[in-house]
Amino acid sequence: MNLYEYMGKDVFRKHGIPVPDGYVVEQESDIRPFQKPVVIKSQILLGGRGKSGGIKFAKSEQELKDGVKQLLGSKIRDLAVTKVLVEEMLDIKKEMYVSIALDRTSKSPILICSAEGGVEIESVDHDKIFTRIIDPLLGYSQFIGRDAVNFMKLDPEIGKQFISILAKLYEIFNQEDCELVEINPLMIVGNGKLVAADSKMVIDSDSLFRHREFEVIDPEKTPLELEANSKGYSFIELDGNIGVIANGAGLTMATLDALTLHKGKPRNFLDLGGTDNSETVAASFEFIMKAKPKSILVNIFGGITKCDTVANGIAMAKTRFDIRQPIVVRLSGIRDEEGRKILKDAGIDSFPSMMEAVERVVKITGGN
Amino acid sequence: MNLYEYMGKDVFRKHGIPVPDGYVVEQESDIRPFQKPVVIKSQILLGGRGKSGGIKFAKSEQELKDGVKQLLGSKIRDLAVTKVLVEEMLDIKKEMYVSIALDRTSKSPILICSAEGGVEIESVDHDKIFTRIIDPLLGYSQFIGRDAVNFMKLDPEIGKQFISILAKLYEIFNQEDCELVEINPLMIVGNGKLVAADSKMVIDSDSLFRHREFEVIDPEKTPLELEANSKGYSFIELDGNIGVIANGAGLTMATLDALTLHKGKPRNFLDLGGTDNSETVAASFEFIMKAKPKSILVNIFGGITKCDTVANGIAMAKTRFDIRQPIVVRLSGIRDEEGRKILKDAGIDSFPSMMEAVERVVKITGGN
Amino acid sequence: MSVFVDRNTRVVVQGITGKQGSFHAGEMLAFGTNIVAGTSPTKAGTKFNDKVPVVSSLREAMQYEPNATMISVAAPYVKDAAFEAIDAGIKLLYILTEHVPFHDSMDIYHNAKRKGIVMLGPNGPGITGVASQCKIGIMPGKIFRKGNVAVASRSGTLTYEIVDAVTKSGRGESTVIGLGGDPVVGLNYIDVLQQFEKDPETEQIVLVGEIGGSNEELAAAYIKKHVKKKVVAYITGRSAPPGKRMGHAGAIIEKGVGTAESKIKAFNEAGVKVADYPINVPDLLE
Amino acid sequence: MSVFVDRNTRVVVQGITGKQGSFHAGEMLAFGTNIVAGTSPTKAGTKFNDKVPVVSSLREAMQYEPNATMISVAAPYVKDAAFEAIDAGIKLLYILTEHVPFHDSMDIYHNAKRKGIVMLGPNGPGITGVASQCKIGIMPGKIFRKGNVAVASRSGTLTYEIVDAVTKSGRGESTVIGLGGDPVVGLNYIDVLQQFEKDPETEQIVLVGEIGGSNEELAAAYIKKHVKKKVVAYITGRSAPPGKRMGHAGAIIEKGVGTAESKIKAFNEAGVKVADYPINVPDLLE
Repeated sequence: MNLYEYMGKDVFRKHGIPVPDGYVVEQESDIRPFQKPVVIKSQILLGGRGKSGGIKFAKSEQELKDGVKQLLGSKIRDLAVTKVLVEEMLDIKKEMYVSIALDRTSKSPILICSAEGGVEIESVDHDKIFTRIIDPLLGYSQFIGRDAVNFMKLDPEIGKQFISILAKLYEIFNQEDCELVEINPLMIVGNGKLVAADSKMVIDSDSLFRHREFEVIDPEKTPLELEANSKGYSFIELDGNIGVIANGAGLTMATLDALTLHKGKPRNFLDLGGTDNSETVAASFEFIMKAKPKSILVNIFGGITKCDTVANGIAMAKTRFDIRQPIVVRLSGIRDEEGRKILKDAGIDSFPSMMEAVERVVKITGGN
Repeated sequence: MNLYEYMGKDVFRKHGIPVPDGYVVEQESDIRPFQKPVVIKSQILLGGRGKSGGIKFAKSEQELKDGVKQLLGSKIRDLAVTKVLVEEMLDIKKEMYVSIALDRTSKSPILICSAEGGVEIESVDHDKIFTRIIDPLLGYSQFIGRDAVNFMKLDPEIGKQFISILAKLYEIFNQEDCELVEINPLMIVGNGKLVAADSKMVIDSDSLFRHREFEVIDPEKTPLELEANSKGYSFIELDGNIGVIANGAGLTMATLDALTLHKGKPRNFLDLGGTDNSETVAASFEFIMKAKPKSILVNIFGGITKCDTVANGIAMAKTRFDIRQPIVVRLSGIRDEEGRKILKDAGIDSFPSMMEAVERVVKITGGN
Repeated sequence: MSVFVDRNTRVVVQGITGKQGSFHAGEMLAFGTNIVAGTSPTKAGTKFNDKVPVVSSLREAMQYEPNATMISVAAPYVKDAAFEAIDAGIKLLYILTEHVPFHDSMDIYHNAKRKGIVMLGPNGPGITGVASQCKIGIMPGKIFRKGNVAVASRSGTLTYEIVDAVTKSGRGESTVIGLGGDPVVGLNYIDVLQQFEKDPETEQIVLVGEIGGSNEELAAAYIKKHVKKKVVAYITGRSAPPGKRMGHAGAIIEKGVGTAESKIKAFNEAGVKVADYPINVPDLLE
Repeated sequence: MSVFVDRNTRVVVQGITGKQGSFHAGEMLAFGTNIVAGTSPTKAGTKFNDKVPVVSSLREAMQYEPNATMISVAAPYVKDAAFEAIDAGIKLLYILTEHVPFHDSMDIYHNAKRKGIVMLGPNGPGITGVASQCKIGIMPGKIFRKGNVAVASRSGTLTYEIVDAVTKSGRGESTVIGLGGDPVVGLNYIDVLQQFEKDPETEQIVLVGEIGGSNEELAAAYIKKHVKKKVVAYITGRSAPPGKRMGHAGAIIEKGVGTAESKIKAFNEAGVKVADYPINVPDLLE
């Protein structure tokens, strides 16, 4: 889950990483008296806010008020601006880059930094990027920082600050359950101090039970996705016309792939996960129905999720939501025969083979 | 280095382990108005304070004042009481024991606990003591606490508090660089809560550079020992008449052993450590001279400490402190020949063999 | 014998009386798995299925000499249970639970590794040693038949789908391993390819991959250099939009990394044929 | 060849330009040790003794392919330097520094162990492989002669004393190891006894112990069971008063544990003769 810039900076502040003086404005009355030139930054989860008009500068009280008024409530590339961050304007001497992320292959944190920042790290020359996998049982130790500083050829005073920031960044990565914590740009300002001019933090959403403070609404999700997620379904809207329910992320993806290869167009991704509860299955149709598909494909291979449980859930849903669209079901695995019998009794077609079911639903739906 | 009870309890409080309400009194004016029955505990580093009269109880303002007056400034088994801890009297239901210490063999922390506390753990039946080596890379994890609670057959509510205290105790052991952190007794009081009624903490003195708050004067040391230690010498007073200087703890101990086996009586242990500085050697004689020995044995096997450096130091000391007592020196190892030449020039006898030097100094000193 | 598990595998189930734990422990017993004990904080002293002793802690369970564990406790308690198993000297650690914070998985993985412990999962279907009749995990037992095809997969149900197709094609399986769908899991493809390559029971290998990360690409490079046995693959997520987590926390295309195209290309370059549909996997086998 | 070190041992000195580091690096070179590089935060780019390249970090030093390190930095920085060496893949770690907090030593030890790294020290004189002319540490080089006596000790100068006596008795040494005088050190007697027992160069073993802890007692029990070679010992601290730390942080008799009497008794029961004076050790040898 992505944190907004201002939230990331709150975390930085808590752990002692220097950030610019600033405050959040949600309504005009939050604006504080103008004292020095400021930058007004839309709080949206989008790279390149500046180019899209999401950042304003103000050198007077009036410009500050105007800037906030223009941004608050506006939409930037479809994202509504509900908060802006008003921050002191920095005297930029140099922009650098630093991040710690998960390296999946080594199953370890990886430090990435460069003396060139302020742009996407992907666009920086490879030979100007320092990367180092951190052994999690050793943790961050100063020698890593020294190696980075040597590589980046920072002068000693800047190097010292940089090493101190690295230790705090690693602490944040671990204590806040980050997938990514990034400072870009990490600025050297006029007085020779390092300041985190922006923040990007991605928190492991599975860790939220120990980070209640981070529960924010993900703006990258549609209202229907948010609603389905809040009920525990892994649900993604797509732009086709065949509603899809399956169990297991891999099988659900494979179902979308198979539909696509057969020229079918999936309306959504809905993974029932490891449920074995008929009510959970039945209730999932609420989101399918709200997505208004032309047909519905349910693809189940029974493991944790047993086929008869699913069959009962589908039958319940058909009645409860008065489903008129054709439902094609594929059941295989644990208790599949029992499941197919239940569906037959409820007047719903089912197949043991995924391919048959996919072919059938594409045929019923027709080209559009 | 041992911490006083009140200091240990401050640490407990900081880490969230419940301790009795209380305050430290260094002079009568520190006494706070009497509110409820209290116990007045002498702050000395000694087991069995109670039996030696170091603990008083007070049920009135007058008893409190009298108790403090009696204890402050008194001596308990030779230890001066300069501080007392005034604490609420606890309603004792049960006394337990818990500690975490270093286990040298596994080079790991070891948890020791027992449902029977309030006495020295050595006197508790072995089959009533739970011990568990904690893998430092795994750290403390709840399963250890559950195993301890099962062993001790604590009821669930007490067990929950106990597990929570264990986690904090482990945190203290690590964060405060403890050799030992012990709660004895860990009390169950009237309302069913656990309270650390006493504290024993031994801090690694090599870690004090990161724990400035703990620098206390070790009451187990003599004034001369403290003075020598403050100058960087490892120095221990003994009750003989031969002053001893050697390099390396092992060799110094072996020198004492050899003197003792030859019926000589060492006056002290003085290890020069890894110095290679003549001034350091010379200055060490200050403490030998203050100890007024009948003779002096210097036993050096040159490694880090080079023999010529020591010889120069001894020559300097002889002049500086106008040493009249016989000095017997043994030099062997790096630059021993150079060293012996320097001593010869200064009119001091030296030997290449430790045994000869020991025999000579015992002979010179004579029986006492 | 199968890889990682065999007839000497003695399993303890941490959380045997929970809903998931009890259902799958029952299925495992039915498959032939030797479950020697289970733990439960509340039901110690009872017998599971009138047969398996239930005790209150893993330490106590060690009297039954387990060498493998299935962890089926709620996500916040997985790390503690896994550390308990590592500390007790268990040699194979399978975490059934979903939604384990990956920082916890990272801690578990590195501590397991230093003790030489094999870690499977979290959030995968486990391992089935078909010939040795040892199933640890949640794969439906009836889809298997003894044979020479080894399968490793990041997905659960998709694995069953493909195993089912392999079995129905008249072939059978040696060992089937679910690596887990999380960004941090205990085993990578390369770890299991090493085992499959030297396993006398295995003659052909199926890898089931999905979008996200670059472990399939690394596996392809490894196959090119080190694997003589026939390998075929299936990759899911071809139709997935970038930046969306497709159910598995690990299944996400980020900054162009982790696409199905990249993985399919890497496999093809390593001489590994990639099936278009799960059901076509058997067609690529010998 | 000696144990733990041999002619293929390539040493880096972390802190080669410090007072201790430079003196002992010079002595090591004179003994024949192959020092391939040194590190110094301030003098990178220079040559030590006109010969050994000095670089700013261990990572840089890895280009010279060291497999052992001597750490000679101030106590508060030892953990960082040791972690640097562990991370870089060094195989033998010797910590010369005194007064390292034992919690740091504990962290270093367990991380070294999981990587299969041998740790020596802190606060010991190091190791001298006499035949292989590889000395890592601070033992005075001229006391050694090639021979069949292996020595392991918790003390520094006392070791030299005894080695000197062994040499002067007409015998010689195979490998001499200083374990270190701290409560937590990398190697115990048992670790080195294992090596000595299988070392073809070693025929007799001297153990030098002192008060504190129970490692001598454990060594005695191990010798009884596993060591066929002749072992003799010397124990210091017989005259030490209880409760006092005799110079070494580890040398303290606490609650009756760690006395010289207990150690001497354990050795005698294991058939290990204990010398009364350091100089008598050779009399006990064959």
